[in-house]
Amino acid sequence: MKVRVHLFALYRERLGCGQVEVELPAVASVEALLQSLVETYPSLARLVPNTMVAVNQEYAGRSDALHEGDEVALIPPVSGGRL
Amino acid sequence: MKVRVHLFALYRERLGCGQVEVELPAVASVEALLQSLVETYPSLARLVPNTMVAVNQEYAGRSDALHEGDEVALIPPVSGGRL
Amino acid sequence: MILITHERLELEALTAQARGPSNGAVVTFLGTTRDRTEGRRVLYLEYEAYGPMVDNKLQEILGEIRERWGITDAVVAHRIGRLEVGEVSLVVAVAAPHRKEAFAACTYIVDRIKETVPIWKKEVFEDGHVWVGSEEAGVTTSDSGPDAGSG
Amino acid sequence: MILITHERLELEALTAQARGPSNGAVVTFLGTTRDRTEGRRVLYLEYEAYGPMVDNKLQEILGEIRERWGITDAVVAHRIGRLEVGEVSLVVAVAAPHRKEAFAACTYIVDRIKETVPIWKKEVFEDGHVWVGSEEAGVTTSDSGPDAGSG
Repeated sequence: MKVRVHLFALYRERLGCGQVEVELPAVASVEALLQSLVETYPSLARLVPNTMVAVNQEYAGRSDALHEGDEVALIPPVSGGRL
Repeated sequence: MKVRVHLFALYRERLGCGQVEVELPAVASVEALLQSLVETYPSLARLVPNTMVAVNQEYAGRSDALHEGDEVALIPPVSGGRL
Repeated sequence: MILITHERLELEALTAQARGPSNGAVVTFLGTTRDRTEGRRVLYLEYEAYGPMVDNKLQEILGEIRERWGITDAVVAHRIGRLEVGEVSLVVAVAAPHRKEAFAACTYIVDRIKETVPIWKKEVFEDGHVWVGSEEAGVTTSDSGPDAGSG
Repeated sequence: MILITHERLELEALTAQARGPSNGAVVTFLGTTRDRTEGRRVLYLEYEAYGPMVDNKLQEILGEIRERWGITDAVVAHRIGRLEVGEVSLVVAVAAPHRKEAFAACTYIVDRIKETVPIWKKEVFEDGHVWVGSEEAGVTTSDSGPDAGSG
């Protein structure tokens, strides 16, 4: 299946692009998507552990299943610690 | 001695006047001043228990001594309870 | 900065006084005059201040937030005289590098104003008026004796 | 009301949207862009938002304050795109009958925005830039890998 991945901020700059389409097996989790992205774009490897993922505009867990046509977004950390 | 007493809000309306001069014994406390005011203006009697008094623009206790030329102010309660 | 004025309080201009390039957060409080008190319709309001003491007390309060939070960028403006319903009677603006201190100091200033600053509000109704302590009190702190009515 | 815009945020107008005749208190928060981060001079800033999700999350947050405090008079406005140093990136305005709820709800909204709303800030220096999460963070949450520099 195909999912569309939106990229923002640092991620957008790293990949030079605001969204990419990723081809995944018919049954795949958020985690599987992230692994596939890191294979294609090794510069994401260090960032991914701190990344939140939104699926259809809701925060999702790593083990959540993805479905054909899902809108996925990689969310770099939103807020720093020092407030 | 003489002290000048400033009146605000409800007190000003009750006495019809923003300030009064009060003649007191040479040694007199805030409490003595209040008693003297209530004698002259009985309509203050019910209000005085909840009144704050400022002497020379600082809040004062009932037993504080007054001095010739002091600027006294009767401070109706500033704030209601329901916030 | 402290301002006691008969003029309309301009939020944007007052807040600009508190802002600075090293501050990331500005918290403001506006006290506004409400149209009803315990179901009675308010026609208009009048604020009266013990001017010199108001200045002293506000300076004290600004000294306290300097001491507690190191905050020097704060503005307190209170309007006095006649106000129409819905107008702004009080503006407090506090700027700080981070929001936590800005919220804490602004809350603190407003609390202290209500406690110690000698300003009174008269709410005028169709059939009389009451004096209350602060623009938020909503509670009649005056008694309702026979000579307290219709001003 | 929710507003995500490239235009300058007008505090007075936005606050007016939140005010109403039965509200005695309005608390606002302004996030402003600072001139330095950890001693480095900031030249300008750029904010980027995941638009549709920002809207959803802000609606959720306004639902939460309605639930918790019964407050319906609230405005959140976030500016995106390029901002100069000192400009306002975020305005939150909350009106309530009394000040306690207004302060609590405004603090709550700002906290929740920082936690959950996908908006990022780029601070541009003379010799590079960093992406940080929020206008107050001040901490570089990006790493500083070789391809992260000079945008």
